[in-house]
Parts: sequence; C-alpha cells; structure tokens
Amino acid sequence: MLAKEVKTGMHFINGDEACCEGALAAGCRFFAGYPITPATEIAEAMSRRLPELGGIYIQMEDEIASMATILGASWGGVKSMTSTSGPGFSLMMENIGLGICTETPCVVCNVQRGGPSTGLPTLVGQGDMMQARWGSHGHYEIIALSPSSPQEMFDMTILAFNLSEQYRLPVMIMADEVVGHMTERVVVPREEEIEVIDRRKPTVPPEEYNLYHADADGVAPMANCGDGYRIHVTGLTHDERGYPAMDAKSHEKMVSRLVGKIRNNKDKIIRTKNSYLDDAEVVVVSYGISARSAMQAVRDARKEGIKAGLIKLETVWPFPENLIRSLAPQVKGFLMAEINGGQMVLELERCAGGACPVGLVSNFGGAIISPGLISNAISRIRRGTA
Amino acid sequence: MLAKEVKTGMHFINGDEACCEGALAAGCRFFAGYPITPATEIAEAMSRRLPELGGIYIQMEDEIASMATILGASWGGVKSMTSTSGPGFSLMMENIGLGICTETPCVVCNVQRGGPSTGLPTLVGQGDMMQARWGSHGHYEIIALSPSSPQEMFDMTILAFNLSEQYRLPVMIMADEVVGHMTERVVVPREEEIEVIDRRKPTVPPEEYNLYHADADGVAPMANCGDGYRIHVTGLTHDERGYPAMDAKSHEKMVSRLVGKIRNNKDKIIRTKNSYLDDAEVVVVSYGISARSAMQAVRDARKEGIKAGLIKLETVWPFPENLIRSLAPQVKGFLMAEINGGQMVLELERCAGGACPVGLVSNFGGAIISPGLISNAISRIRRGTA
Amino acid sequence: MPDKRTVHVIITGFGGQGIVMAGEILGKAATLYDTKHATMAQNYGPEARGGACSSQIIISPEEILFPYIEEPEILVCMSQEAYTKNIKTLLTEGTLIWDTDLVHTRKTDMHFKTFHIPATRFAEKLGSKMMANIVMLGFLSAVEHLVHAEALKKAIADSVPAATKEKNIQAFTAGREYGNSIVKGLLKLEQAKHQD
Amino acid sequence: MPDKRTVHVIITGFGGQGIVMAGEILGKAATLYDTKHATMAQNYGPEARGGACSSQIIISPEEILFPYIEEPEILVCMSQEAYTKNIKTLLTEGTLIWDTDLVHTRKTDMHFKTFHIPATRFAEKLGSKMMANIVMLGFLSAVEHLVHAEALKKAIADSVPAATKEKNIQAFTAGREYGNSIVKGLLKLEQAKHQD
Amino acid sequence: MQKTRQYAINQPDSVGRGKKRTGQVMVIEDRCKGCGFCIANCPKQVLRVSSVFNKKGYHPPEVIETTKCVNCHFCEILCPEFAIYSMEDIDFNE
Amino acid sequence: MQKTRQYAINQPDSVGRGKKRTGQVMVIEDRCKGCGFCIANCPKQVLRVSSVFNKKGYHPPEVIETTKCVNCHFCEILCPEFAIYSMEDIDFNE
Amino acid sequence: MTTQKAPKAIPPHPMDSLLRTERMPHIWCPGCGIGTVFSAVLAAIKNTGWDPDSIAMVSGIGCTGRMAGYIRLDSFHTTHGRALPFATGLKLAKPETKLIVVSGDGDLFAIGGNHFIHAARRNMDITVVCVNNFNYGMTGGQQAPSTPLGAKTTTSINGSPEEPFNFCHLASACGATYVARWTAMQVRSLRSSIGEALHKRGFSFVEVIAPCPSSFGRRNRMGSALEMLKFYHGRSVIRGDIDPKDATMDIDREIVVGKFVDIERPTFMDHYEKINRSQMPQWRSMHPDHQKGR
Amino acid sequence: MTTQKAPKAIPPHPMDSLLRTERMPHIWCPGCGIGTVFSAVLAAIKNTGWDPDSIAMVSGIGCTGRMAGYIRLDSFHTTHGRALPFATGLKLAKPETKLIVVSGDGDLFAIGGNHFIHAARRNMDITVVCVNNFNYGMTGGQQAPSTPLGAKTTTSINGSPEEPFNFCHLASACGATYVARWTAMQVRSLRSSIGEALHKRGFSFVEVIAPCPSSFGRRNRMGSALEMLKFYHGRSVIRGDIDPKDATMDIDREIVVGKFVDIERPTFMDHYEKINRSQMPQWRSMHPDHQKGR
Ligand SMILES: Cc1ncc(C[n+]2csc(CCOP(=O)(O)OP(=O)(O)O)c2C)c(N)n1
Ligand SMILES: Cc1ncc(C[n+]2csc(CCOP(=O)(O)OP(=O)(O)O)c2C)c(N)n1
Ligand code: SF4
Ligand code: SF4
Ligand code: SF4
Ligand code: SF4
Ligand code: SF4
Ligand code: SF4
Ligand SMILES: [Mg+2]
Ligand SMILES: [Mg+2]
Repeated sequence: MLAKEVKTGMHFINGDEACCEGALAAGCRFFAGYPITPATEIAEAMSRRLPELGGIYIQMEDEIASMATILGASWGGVKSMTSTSGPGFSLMMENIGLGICTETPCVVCNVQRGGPSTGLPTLVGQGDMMQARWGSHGHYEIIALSPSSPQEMFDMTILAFNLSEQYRLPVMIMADEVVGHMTERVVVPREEEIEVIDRRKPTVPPEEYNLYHADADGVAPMANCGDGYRIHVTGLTHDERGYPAMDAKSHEKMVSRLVGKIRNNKDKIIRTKNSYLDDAEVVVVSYGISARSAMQAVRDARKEGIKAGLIKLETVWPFPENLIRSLAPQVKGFLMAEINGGQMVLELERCAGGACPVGLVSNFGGAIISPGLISNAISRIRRGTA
Repeated sequence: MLAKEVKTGMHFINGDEACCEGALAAGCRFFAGYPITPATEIAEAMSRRLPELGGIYIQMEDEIASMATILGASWGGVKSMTSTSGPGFSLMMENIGLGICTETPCVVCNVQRGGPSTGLPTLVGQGDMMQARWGSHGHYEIIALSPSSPQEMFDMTILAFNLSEQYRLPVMIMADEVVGHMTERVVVPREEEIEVIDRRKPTVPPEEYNLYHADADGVAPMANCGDGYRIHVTGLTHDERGYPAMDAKSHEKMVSRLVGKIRNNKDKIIRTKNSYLDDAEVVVVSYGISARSAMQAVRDARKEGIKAGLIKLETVWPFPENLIRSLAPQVKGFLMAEINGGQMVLELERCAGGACPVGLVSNFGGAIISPGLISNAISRIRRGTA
Repeated sequence: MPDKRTVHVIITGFGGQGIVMAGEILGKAATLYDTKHATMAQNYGPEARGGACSSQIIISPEEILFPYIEEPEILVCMSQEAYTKNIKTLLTEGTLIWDTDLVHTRKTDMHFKTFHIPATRFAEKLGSKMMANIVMLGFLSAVEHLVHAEALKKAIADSVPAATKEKNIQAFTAGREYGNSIVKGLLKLEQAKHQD
Repeated sequence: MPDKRTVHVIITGFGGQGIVMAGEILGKAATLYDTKHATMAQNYGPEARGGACSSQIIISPEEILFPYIEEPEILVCMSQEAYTKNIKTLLTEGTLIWDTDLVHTRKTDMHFKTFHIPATRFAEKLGSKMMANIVMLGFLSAVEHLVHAEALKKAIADSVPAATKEKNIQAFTAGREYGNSIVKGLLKLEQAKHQD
Repeated sequence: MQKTRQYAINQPDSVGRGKKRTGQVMVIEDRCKGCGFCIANCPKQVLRVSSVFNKKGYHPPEVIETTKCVNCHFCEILCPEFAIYSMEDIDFNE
Repeated sequence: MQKTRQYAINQPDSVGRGKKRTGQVMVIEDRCKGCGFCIANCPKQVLRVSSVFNKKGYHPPEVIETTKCVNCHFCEILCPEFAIYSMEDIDFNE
Repeated sequence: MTTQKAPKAIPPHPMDSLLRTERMPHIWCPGCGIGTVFSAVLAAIKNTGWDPDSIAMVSGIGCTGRMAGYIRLDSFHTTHGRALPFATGLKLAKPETKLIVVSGDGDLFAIGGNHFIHAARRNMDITVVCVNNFNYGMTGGQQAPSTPLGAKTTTSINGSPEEPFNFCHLASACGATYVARWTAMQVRSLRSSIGEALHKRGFSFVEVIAPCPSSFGRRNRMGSALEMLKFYHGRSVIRGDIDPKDATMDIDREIVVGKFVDIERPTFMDHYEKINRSQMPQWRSMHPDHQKGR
Repeated sequence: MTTQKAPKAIPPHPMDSLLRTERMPHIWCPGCGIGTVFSAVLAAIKNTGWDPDSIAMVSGIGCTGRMAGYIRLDSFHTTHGRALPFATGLKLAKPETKLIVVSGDGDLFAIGGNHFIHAARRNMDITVVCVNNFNYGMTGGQQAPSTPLGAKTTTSINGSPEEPFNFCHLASACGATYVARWTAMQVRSLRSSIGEALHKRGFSFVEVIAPCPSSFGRRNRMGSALEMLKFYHGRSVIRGDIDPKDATMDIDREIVVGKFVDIERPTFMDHYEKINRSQMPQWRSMHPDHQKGR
C-alpha cells in the first residue's frame, strides 16, 4: 500500500508537519536539510513521508550543502525544499543568492527562533524578516510568506512552491517557533482542489532556446537538466544564453530582470488578509504568530468601539507598499506588531511616508506579544499619544 | 631590522594595502582570511606584514572559519580582522552574529563587488549595504563604515578598530572594488598622532566580575582569555555573568543592551562629512566610491549656481537619522547615489518621512556612477520633476 | 457540558510519560471528533532533556487566536517537579488534578477544585505504566467535561499503536469510571486525604 | 610643463610586461616626489588571465574625484591586443604611444599625436626585456611632460628591486633620450614610417 | 544549586575491620539522576538504590556496607553528575 | 570566434614514403596560445614554432615535415586549447 | 546507617574546583555518557597540574558542547561546528594557552568536518575530545555522520542509508599526531589518553563512544543508559598501535579501542615561526602578548 | 609550406562537438594545465559512447571550475566549494544522469572539503576530477591546502607554513571507491582513469597535477608551463595498487601516480532504496522522473 500524496481530510498536526504535507501536496519530492530547532520536525516528517512517495530525503552535512543540494535537485526537475532556523538560514545565504541569480525554483522554510546567534533555540522570534530580504550579498528581490497557523503552514507551503515555480526563484516561508510547534486542526483538501503550478518548460527546440530569455512576465521558461537543451547555468553575471558576461551592461540587464520580475508582478504576488479596513482609524499590520495577537487586539478594540483594522501580511516580501500608501492619509496611524526590535515597521514607516504616525509593539523574542499590549498601543495611536 | 608598525610617511598604495596599514597602525596583529577578489590584496598585504611584526596571518579553509578564528583571536587579547567580498560576507553572517552576541571586538572589511551570487568578481558594487545591517539572523545593531579612497581606507580601518574596541562588537568596513583597487597617495601620520583605543579591562577582582555587566555607556569591560577571570562566553542568550539563560526576560535584557549600546551612543558613533549643507536645496547623500561622483556633481552644480549639498556617510550604519529628519523640511529633496538597486535610499526615504521627495541615482553594479547622472538628478529634484 | 466556553488546560509531567500525546489526543478529540477548535502547544527547552515537560491545550467553540496559556483553568500534574513548577500559574478557581502516587500537594491547594488518581498504578495493573496518560485522560474526562468521551476514544484509537488500542481504551475507561465515582461523591474522602 | 591641467593616461599591454608597475611609478612620482594628485586604477577581469592588462592614471594639480578614465588624453600601447582594445577610447586630440615592435597601428591613427619606441628591444639590449616598461616611461616623460623626470627617477628607485636600480635608471634615461631626440625632430621620419 | 549536601561516610564503629586500604564514599544526593552507573559498577557492591527521592525526584544510591569500599574511585569517575566520590579512609590496622 | 581555421595537412607529394601508419595534423591557429606542449612532445618532431602571429599574438606551431606524423594524437590530447589535432592519413603502401 | 548531613570537615567533590557548581545540575539526561566523559576531561586537566588560567575550553553546539558551560576555566561555547577555528584563533593569539575542544560527533564531523580535517592537517596544537553518541542528541536524535548504517533515528526511521565515518581513521589520514578511542566505561584509559593528548604538542584527538539513552538508545531499543554503557564496553576490543584504518568502529561487530597514533610532527606555529624567523631574526619579540614564550 | 586554408572536407577538431566553440578561446592562461585536463575529460566522456544528454558537469568556482562553461553538456557552475552538494541534489533527483564534477584543489578541498569527505563517505555516484595546481589560480595564486610546505604564494611569500593534504589518501580514508592520480603530461593514463571513474558505480576521484604557470610557477621560479609540465612528470613514479597513504605527493621528492583504489561498495542510492524498499515494495514507482530506471 502506497502512502497517499495528498492526505485529504482533517488532521490535528503541528505547523512543521503541516508544512511537510503542504510541500508534498505541491509536488515536492526532494528534501535536503540539517536538523535545527524548531524546524527539525519538518525534516523529520519529510524523512518519513518522502521515501513512501518515491522521493528523496537526504540529510546533508550542513545547511550550506542543504541549500546547494536542493538547487541541484531543482535543476534535476524535482521540486525541492529545505527547512531551517536562524543560524542555518544565515549559512544558506550565499547559496540562496545562487538560486536567485540562476533563477532556480525551490522553497526554504525558516522557522524563526530568538536571535541573534544561538540565542533561544526553543523560543519564538521573528528577527529574520529583514535577513530574508537582504541576507545575501548583492541586489535582488525575493518573495517571502508568513504563516500564522498550522493550516497556513500547509496552505502557504503550496503557495510558496507555486510562486517559486512561477517566478523561478527560491521562495521563503518565514514561520516562527510557535507556529511551527503548535498543533491545530489542518484541513487538507482533495487533490483536485489543490492548485499546483509547475515551471514553464521551453516550447522551442534547443537551437532556439535561451535559458534566460524571458516571456512577457519577465520569467523565462526553464529547461531541466537532461531535457536535451544542453544548458549552462552559472552564478556569474550572464547573458540570455546563460553564458558568463563580465561587464556592467550585462549585469544591468540581468539584475534588472531579476528584480523586475518581482517588482513588475507585485500585484499578482502580494497577498494580505485585511480585516475591518473600511472604516479603520488605526490599522495594525502584522504577520506570523504576531498577527493572531493583533487580530485579538483588533477584535477587542472593535468591541470597545474603537475603529481598528488589521492587515495580516501573507506575503511579507514584497511588502504591500501601495496599500499602505493609499491608507496612510486616511488613518490616524499604523501599528506594527512583531517579535523583533523593529524590522517590518521600518518598511511600514517608509511607505506611510510621514502621512500618519507609525508605532511598534514588539519584544526581542522568546515570547509572543500579548494582545493587551497591542490594544494599549491602538488606544495610544488613536488618541494621538504615540 | 624589524619592520615598522606604523609606516609614517607618504605612500602611493591601493585601498586594500591602505586598509592593511591602517589595521597595523590600530594595533591589529591577527588576520585570518580566505582570498576573494577584490579583497585578496588585503590578505596578501597582511600575509607580508604581520610576520614582520610578530603577528599572525593564517589562511583558513573558508570564510566561516576565518570569521570564527578572528573571534577566537580577539578573546585571546589580540586585535584581529578579516577581509572578504560578497560571497564570503554571506558565509560569515552566522559568526558575525556570534561576535555581536558575545560582544567580541574585531573588524570585517567587505570590499564589495557586483552581485548577487558570484556576479562580477572584478567589478564594483555596493549591493551589500543592507546585508551589513541585516545579514545575520535575529535582531541586533551594527556599526559600518564606508571609505571613499585609499586614504580613508587607512583612516577608517583605524576608526573601525577603535569603535570595535570601544563598543565591543565586530565593526564592518563596507569598501568597494574601486576603492580597494585604486592607488592614491596615503599619508600615514606619526605613531603618536594616531589615536588608538583599546578595550576596557575589568578593574574588579574575578569574584566580582561579570563579563556582561555594563558600565554607564552600555558596554562592559572585557576580560580576555587567560586573564584569570575564568569567563564563560556563549552565543546562547545569556545573563550578565555570561551564563546561558533561556527565557524571554533574559533575552529582552541581553538584546536591549546589545541594541542599546549602539542606539544610545549614536551621536558619538555617527560620522558624516557634510559639504555645502548650510543653504542646500538639494542634498545628495552618498558613501564609498559613489560619494566621489556625488561630490563632483555637487561641485558642478554649485558652479552652475545650483544650491546642492552633500552628506557623505562615513558611518553608513547607524544611519544619521536625526540629521536627515532635521534637514528634510528645509530642502527641496534628497538624492541617494549608490551602486545597487536602492538600499540606503530606503533608509533615507524613511527618515525623510515624506517631508520632501527622495530620489535615487544608481546602477546595479559593474561601473561607478558618472557625476553627470547625479547632476541631472539634482536638477530634476530642484525643479520638482523627480 | 462539553460545550462550555474556552478552557485552558495544562498537562504536565516528565519526559516519557506521554504528556504530549495526552495533549494531542485531547486536541484531536476536540477538533476532529467533536466540533471544537483546539490549539496545543508543547513546552520545549534545551534545559529540558529528560526533565519536566508539559502540553498546553486550549479548547474553544470559537477560533483561538492567542495560543499560549498564562493561567490555566485546569492543571494536570504527573510529577512532583512539574507540579512545583506549574502550581503557581493555576487560576484561583481552577481545577488541580494529579497522580496520587507521584505528586504531593500542599495544604494551600485546597482552594482549588482538586482531584487525584493513582493513574500510574492503574496503568501498571492494566499491563503497562506507559498508559498512565490515557488513564489520566479518562479521569479528566469524568471530572471535567471538555469533550465528548466518544470523541476522546476515537482520538485515542487513532493515536496509539494499533496493537495497544484495546488496552488503551480499557485504560481510558478505568480512569473515567474512577473519575465518575469520585464525581458522584463515592470517593470524596479519599480524594482529600493526600494533601499535606 | 609638468604643471598643466588634469591628464588621463592609459598604459596598456599584456600581463608580465610591468604595465601596472609603470602606472604605479607614474602615480608615485606625481604624488610623492612631485606635488600633484594622482589616482591609478587597474583593469581587472577574470577573463584577463594572461591577456590584456592596463593601468589608468589620472594626474592633476587638484583633488581627483571621478577615478575612471573614459577617454584618455594619452594612450601607451605595449601589445597589439591592447592597442586594438583601447584605441577607440583615445581622445581625438590625444597622444598615442606604442612599442614599435609590438604594435601595428592603422593609418587612421595619424590624426593623433603619435610616438613610438622599440622599448622592448631597448630593454633587451640593456639586459632584460623586463625593463621595457621603464624605457617606455622614460620615453613618455620626454614626449609628454606629466611629472618631473627627477620625480620619476626617484619613484623608479623605490619601486624596483634594489639590485636592479642602476639598470632601471639607465633604461629610463635611454627611453627619455630617445624621446627627447624625437621631440627635437631628429627622428621624426622614423616615427612616421611604421603606420600602415 | 545544591545547598544541602549529604554524605555517606564510614561510621566510627565500622573502622578497623578491613585489612586493605579502605575508603569512604560521599553522595551529593541532589545532583544524582539515578542512572545506576555507580551501583552497577562498584567492584565491591558497596552501593544500592535508596528509597529516598531527591529534589529532582530521583533515587540516589546509598551505601550498603560502609567498610567494603576500597576507595577505588570508580563510582566517582563514572558518575556523570559529580554526585558521588570516594576518599581515603584512615586504616587503623596500619 | 575562430572564423578562419588553418590546417596543416599532408601534401599529396609526401604520400607513399612512409611504411607505418601516418597521419595528418591540423592546427586551428587562432586557438593556439603558443605553449609549445605539442612541439616539445611530438615523438616525431613534426612541429616547430612558426613565425606567424595569430589573432591573439601567439606563434602557433607549424609542421616541419608532413610525412613524419604517425597520427599518435599526442599533440592533440596534450594541447590545452583544442588547437591541434591529427587524423589518420591514407597509407598507400597497404 | 547511610546518608547524613555532612560534617564541615568533609571536602567537596574533588572536581568541584573545576566546576561552575552554581550551574549544577547540568542539563544532560540521566545516564547520558557526556557527564562521564566530562568528568574524565576534568580529571585529566587536574592531573596535568597546570595553572588553570593557562587552559581554555572551546566547544561547538550540542549536548556535548554544553561542557564548556560547566567547566570553571575560560570557556567558549561558539557556533555549531566552529569550535576548531575559534580555538585556532585563540591558540595562535595566545600560544602559551593549552586549548581543549570538546564537542559532539555532529558538531565536529557533520557541520564542522572541514575545520576538523584542516586543523589536523595544519597540526594545530589543540586537543579535541569528541563524544560520539551516534546521533544529534541536542536536537532530539537525528541521523549523524556517525550513525551506523541501518540504525534508526528520527530522520531515518527505517534505518540510516549512509555508512558512517571512522573518525580515528579520518583524523590520522589528515595528520593528527595523537589519536585514541575509548568507550565511556573505560574511564581510566580515557582519562590517561586525554592526559597524553593534552601533553602532546600537536593536534590530538580522542573519541569516546558514549550512550545517548534518550535519543539514540531509545530509537534503537538499546535499553537503559547503563545497558548501553555496558553494551558498548562489551563490543570493545583493545588494540594498541594498529593502523588506524583497521580500527574498526562498528557497534554491531566490534569497536576497536586504544591509542592508534602517537607521532611527532611540527605544528603550524613551529613552521610559521621557522619560516618567518629565517627572514626576521627578532621575530615575535615585539608582540607584548607573546613575550612570555611558550 | 605547411599551414593553408582548410579545404571544406576537413573535419573539425574531434572535441568540437562537446565544446561550446562559440566561447573559445577559453580564459585559461597559455600553457595552463587545465586545458589539457579538460581535453582528457572530454575524450573520456566521448569514449563512453553515452548519450550526451544523460551526462552533466558540475563545477565550483576557480580557473578549473570554468570547464563547466566550455563543455557542451548540461553544465552547472555553482558557488565556490559547493559543486558536490549541488551535484548530489542533481544526481538524486535524476539518478539516471551521470555526474562529473570538475574543480580545483581549493574549491574541492579548502572551502569545499567538508562536502568532499561527506560525498565520499555516502558514496554518491559521482566522478570528481580535481586539477591540483598547488594554489588558487583564479584569485592570483594564494596558498591552498595543496601548497607544498615552504612553497611561495602571494599569501606565503616566505613559504607556506602548512603541510598539504594528500587528497588521494583523504579520499580513500573517506570511502571513495575509485582513486587515481596522474600528472597532466600523462594524458593517456589520465583519460583512461577518468573513463574508469565514469564507469565506476560510486564515488570516484581522479587528481591531476597540472601546471599553473602564471601563479604557482611564477612565484616558485619553475620556468615555463612546458618546463612545469615536464617537471611534474619527471617527479612522478607510477605505483599501482599501493596503500593510498603511501601514495606520496611531494613535488620535491616524488609524486606517486597510478590507480590506488578500485573497490565496490553500495552507493547512497543503493542503501536508500534497499532500506526504504523493504518497507514499501513499490517504492519509487510513483515518481515519474524515476520511472526510466537506472
Ligand atoms: C548552524 C546550526 N545548525 C543546526 C543547529 C542545531 N543543532 C544544535 S546541536 C546539533 C547537533 C548536535 O549533535 P552532536 O554534535 O553530535 O552533539 P550531541 O548533542 O549529540 O552531543 C544541531 C544540528 C545549530 N545550532 N546551528
Ligand atoms: C565564497 C567564496 N570565497 C572566495 C571566492 C574567491 N575564489 C574564487 S576561485 C578561488 C580559489 C580557486 O582555487 P582552486 O579551486 O584551486 O581553482 P584554480 O583556480 O586553482 O583552478 C577563490 C578563493 C569565491 N568566489 N567565493
Ligand atoms: S570507591 Fe570503589 S569501592 Fe568505593 S563505592 Fe566507589 S566504586 Fe565502590
Ligand atoms: S552514578 Fe551518579 S548519577 Fe548515577 S546513580 Fe550513581 S550517584 Fe547517581
Ligand atoms: S599526431 Fe603525434 S606524430 Fe603527429 S604531430 Fe601530433 S604528436 Fe606529432
Ligand atoms: S599545444 Fe596547442 S596551444 Fe600549445 S603550442 Fe601547441 S597548438 Fe598551440
Ligand atoms: S539527548 Fe542524548 S546526548 Fe543529549 S543529554 Fe540526553 S542522553 Fe545525552
Ligand atoms: S591562473 Fe593558473 S590555473 Fe588559472 S588559468 Fe592561469 S595558469 Fe591556469
Ligand atoms: Mg552526537
Ligand atoms: Mg588550484
């Protein structure tokens, strides 16, 4: 009896396990990783499930190798992923850059813990948000998602694979320890209800094919290794053929496209869950586990007659700049709730552009933000005392 | 005949060599590194000079090892540094975090090239500016400097060591390929004219000493290995004694201090070179090699009667937020000139807070920005067409 | 009355007692076999190698947002260390449940609703100490109506190894019956005497 | 007139010819032994293993901001490949200098100020091909007054290995004298004939 | 952490019986995690599991027969918790 | 890149003299970087440095005596530039 | 008859002077072999009689790595896998300090494998003690480069598909000057091996096979910690001075223990000083920190 | 008398079909041994007669690593040191593909050392060809883990203070199933060794001692590329089937060349399939990409 690929039905599983099931449902059949709290359970679940499905689980010697390995697997035509937490995420940065530069679809799930350094291995943090955006050298753009529950771990892992296949880049799932470790009901739909996107393959013969010749959406169809296209893939600056091209002009062209395929498709990529925005005077912006506290606080505020609203970032990157810019002149203020010293709030502040005050409710890690703190801040912002 | 520690006099040397001389003048006697264009010449110069001075040059197996090694050397009581470029900088991130968390003085010089990934090894870039700030996981603050000439490579390397010893953290020198490779006159002062700051040592006996008990400035005196204090140093969240303390409260306390010692001393740390600001209508902000083009453009503009000014960032991090906030309402606009897709400009925009327009003159890498482009942008900002 | 409002339960003991599984079964019963929402969080800690361990379960008819329990309404203790560590968090009007043999409570705990069962002894009698957690769940289901007993049985059935299903259901029933008899006042006296 | 305005010089050849050293000596002479500012930038390129190589020197009485040379006023070519690669950048009124034996220029170059010297042959005669760069510097110093000859000599003296100092000064002088004689018109004809 | 340390020592009345070098064995009970390494590996079967619970809920070892300890330190060097150690005892026969 | 390829081939008049298997050697001159590997290691001394400059300024090898090549391919497999190769020649003696 | 309140005169545990007793009890599980190895390390250090301020301990991350937090010496708990480069820097900056690196099989040979082979090659004057418990204890028992083929871990529930390293063979192939292996039960031999290693001028490596009852033992039904301790001991065969490549490390067949390498070879510092001193006679004289000599 | 315009009929260079000729000439310096090794790699690949679309090349960063950019096969030029993990992913995702990794001594054994030892241990079915030129060619000639003790490089102007690895010994200590060494001059042996390595089921390793005239040769006054080529050849001694630890690699004394290891050992995939298939009989049948079998 073969294990089911999509475990349709209701489950009471933790976020890490849900992530694994989401990956499998999205068609992932390759996982390379290295254990680290609190992401280890993703690897463990993968190590159990993948062999059942004819896929590969390999435990690599470190996170650098894990990242490089999933890139290789992706070029081998298999959807691949890795998972880690802060310290491992830091180590992956160089090869995440390779994935971005070579436009390799794959998924990296970072279950964040308290940092910097070894920090608080078993306790929550959201301190790697800016790192997700800026952690590798050179200029590029990324897509990063942030789930708030095991159910979203499942859903967003599928989404992450879809976005990565569609836009040809490593997509990051910026989870956190609480979401990874908490156990809740996860509803897995029937296989045919799950939208799965696969990379576009070339339609032209090898002679006419250029590995990086983009379609209108800025993304080039991708030939896999062994497809007969004799591709060359390099992390050096390259031309459309994929050949090294060591000059500023080629660099400008290449990076423009890498950046452009995200910037120009922002509207299609960005996802937020907006609550009570219509008449909101104070808008809380949050993501991951913090968004649950934020929702609690917003509901509490509404109960007290305070017109609070919530933007829950599903894609944390790209950031919903336009939405913020359009709301800023209408609201009394924004509030960011996050478990770090203030990261996404910087982007929020930038986008608010001085049109309204921007506040921060946060701690440095180890504990989730209590809704009460956010409620207080909502009141302060509303009264204009923040 | 022993080699001189401080090569007082005038030299015609490149930026990488100047960096080496600056390090030696600051008292650096330990270098661990791994070659990478365009930073290799720093390692090469160090490998020649250090043995002459009884210091150690060791070529490690990679950049991760290099970073870990200089941390070890610093705890051994010797001022230490490493140098690298983007790909190696990415690899160093985890152990930079260790340096920050354990408050280990040392210097990392990143001679930036075009990225992402292997990119343009021999051509200029300034794409690692945000990475310097956010490249390691978890929340923290840093100090980063950006030299514009070989002379500044010399001066700022001394400054970097001084700041690192004073504030107990790895300080980054964010140079770039052009500055590293260009050769110019470098004036090395007499030894006694060079201000060298050493880490504060404990004044209390071992029984009373706590490794992380801070003085008023937020920085704790540092006992080295072998000083008899029997210290324990860990990258885990720790208490004042340095012992692991795995809870949110300890984390809050520790990270607050790590962040606070920079935030609270901002005024003492931040250095900018301001030109023509008094009556400036358009203020260009720039750093590194780009600041020279910016200066050219500002001078050209002044010649044409345009009231342009320049803030050359010497410390790129922390960013001179207050200066920008105070200027924003008075000027017609800011302009950032940098060789990346827009990094420091985000911070500039945030600090300008919507009080005036903020423009960007940039390319993705491989070439320096021509002063003409900046001049045009100055005119556009001034005319309000940007 | 399994449909009362949001309840916060902490089950705690030491590694190897199946504390997390007990929490899981409770949550599973509530979400998969009952119509509730439930969130379970474990307590991790690098300092926890072989030491205290706990699972926190929130059960609610509504969506649960904040997933942490600061002050539980129900505290189940299966080791002395766990008791000592957690007793101060229990709500004043809360329910304290413990394994009679493994935990010594204090006089000051009398203001709680208190119940205890020699769950480990029960389990040993049934064949394996390993089922003490299930006995405790049965007991809990009798003294506090969080979810339907049938839902719990189903959750047990698909959580334990197939071969031990029967035994575990027996363990559950044993715990539940003991609990029922206490609730019915039959064993009241015995329930009080272990306090000191 | 070594104190004229900012000059942009590109010296180019192949790896091993001491191209970068020539640039360095020029810059050193200007900054350390003259009173000028100078910036030298090398051309790097991973594609450049053993291939073309160049050094760009800007010499100015004022602080130099923009360090790159887009269109040099003076181009010194010591290899054919280098010539081909760089000739299109030379300013229309610029000066083109080359090693007679190593470079074949085109007719169209006649509009430049042109000078050539068999520098490598000179150097070989003096004992080592390695000094062609120094011969060329001497020649350059005669045909274009960028820095004082004395400054150049000092810069040479502290750039070359001590043992070869004498020889190198000779090489410099040889090149300079050859240059002087050309400037004085003595060798004008010869200077033109290599164009094709 | 362990404020109270408890020791198993030779009792005065047990001295004098042995011919060989004897020792006394000390247990820091609150450090013990009950692994049994010491008990199982004592060459002289000096130790056994006590019925006492220590602060962490473990049963530390107790000394069965004080005079049998030959001060071989084996319990001491095997104990992962630094919870047991032996010392030379005065041998009145010498 | 190399649009023009130049070959050193056996001339008709040189055929028929050898008894052993003979070959013809081809040089893609513009690929050559003049390392001399082929020249120095040809077992039959077939090659020598030419006076020609190729596009990159190197002197590619030239064939001294066309009939001497035994088609051993050694020049071919030693050449770091894929600039020289040999092929079997028709041996009229067989 | 047995336990009583201690009379004042009774001295503390002999290792207490080297312990951060205020941090005891340590975090290791009941019966974890790390504690026993730690005890042997402390005993060996104590036996040297060296000034404790001239000895430092460096570790990476893992259960074993926590040793650094309990020893009352200058001690450094670094990042996962990086103990050796950190120690390299410390050692070279303060050559008179004796460096001891303790870490797990994962830390030293998975993520840290490269540093290990290079430190051995360079012959850095450092003593490395590796607690090999066949898995990643700290993260709950995953497959490691030491996990026996077919052994069960949380990431290889059907059995590990990889053949493990033979650490002692690897160490010797890279140039370690002292290599030994013991099981945790063989504490006396272990202690003297660590002692020899500490006295060795060069890269010395001591591997200890130790029970991880909570993770490795549990998954592989190896019984209690005590049973594991005895099991490993029972599998062990002492063979001194054989070729390290024959020092079988196979828990199903035999665990060859003993000292496999004990050679002399110049250290990195020896070479560095010699090579550079020849250029510069008064070499190292200027550096205040180094004037003490070594 | 010799060179003329080619008549149309004359066939192109026999390797042109495997070359991205549009990228020629390559970047390697005149006389660089990498070109010769590359030529041998291509010849060996051609000799297999395999479908070129079933072969892929992966490299790291360095002069040697640039090979991947010139071969007309699916080819991947990854990050410095990471060719092996990248290739591992590619291989496992497409087990029917033959993987050849080419890189320099620095790439494979400095920054990439850990991946090398682990890939060998796992017995990944990959062929690795290492061009050992005793330094980092690409960055201008710095000390590498292959640099002979005392040799001069730009970061060891007085001589390298480190003893180098013996790569073949290391590879065999980690479990490589095929290990050979040749100098670049020994192209025929090299070609057949690479051929054997390609046919080997398991981790195969071929080291080639090759001149880097521009960096290593120049610093150490070794003369022209040709002289270096001959020098290495002259130092070489062929010794088949000796213990790899005796395969001396010392440019001052002797360079032992030959084939040192040729054994059979199950690969990672063999173990993985066996271990997991026992649990799951139809294992791998569901994966479309794997249905082709191997
Ligand atoms: C970069 C990084 N990756 C992963 C981890 C998670 N981690 C901590 S310890 C450890 C392995 C521990 O195994 P070992 O070194 O064998 O030590 P043991 O716990 O078994 O003594 C891992 C993977 C980490 N802390 N940092
Ligand atoms: C992370 C990183 N560090 C350093 C470099 C710079 N780098 C490029 S190639 C190379 C070494 C090349 O040496 P080797 O692998 O021996 O190849 P060779 O050039 O000698 O063939 C180095 C250090 C890099 N590209 N990336
Ligand atoms: S010292 Fe020896 S004899 Fe005495 S109790 Fe300990 S193990 Fe037994
Ligand atoms: S060895 Fe130590 S921890 Fe184990 S039972 Fe004995 S005293 Fe207790
Ligand atoms: S094929 Fe052999 S004989 Fe012919 S030219 Fe080449 S090396 Fe010489
Ligand atoms: S071996 Fe090749 S590159 Fe070298 S000289 Fe001969 S043809 Fe030219
Ligand atoms: S998990 Fe294993 S290695 Fe870690 S402390 Fe527990 S028994 Fe020891
Ligand atoms: S630098 Fe060395 S290795 Fe690189 S191409 Fe030149 S000769 Fe070859
Ligand atoms: Mg371990
Ligand atoms: Mg090399």
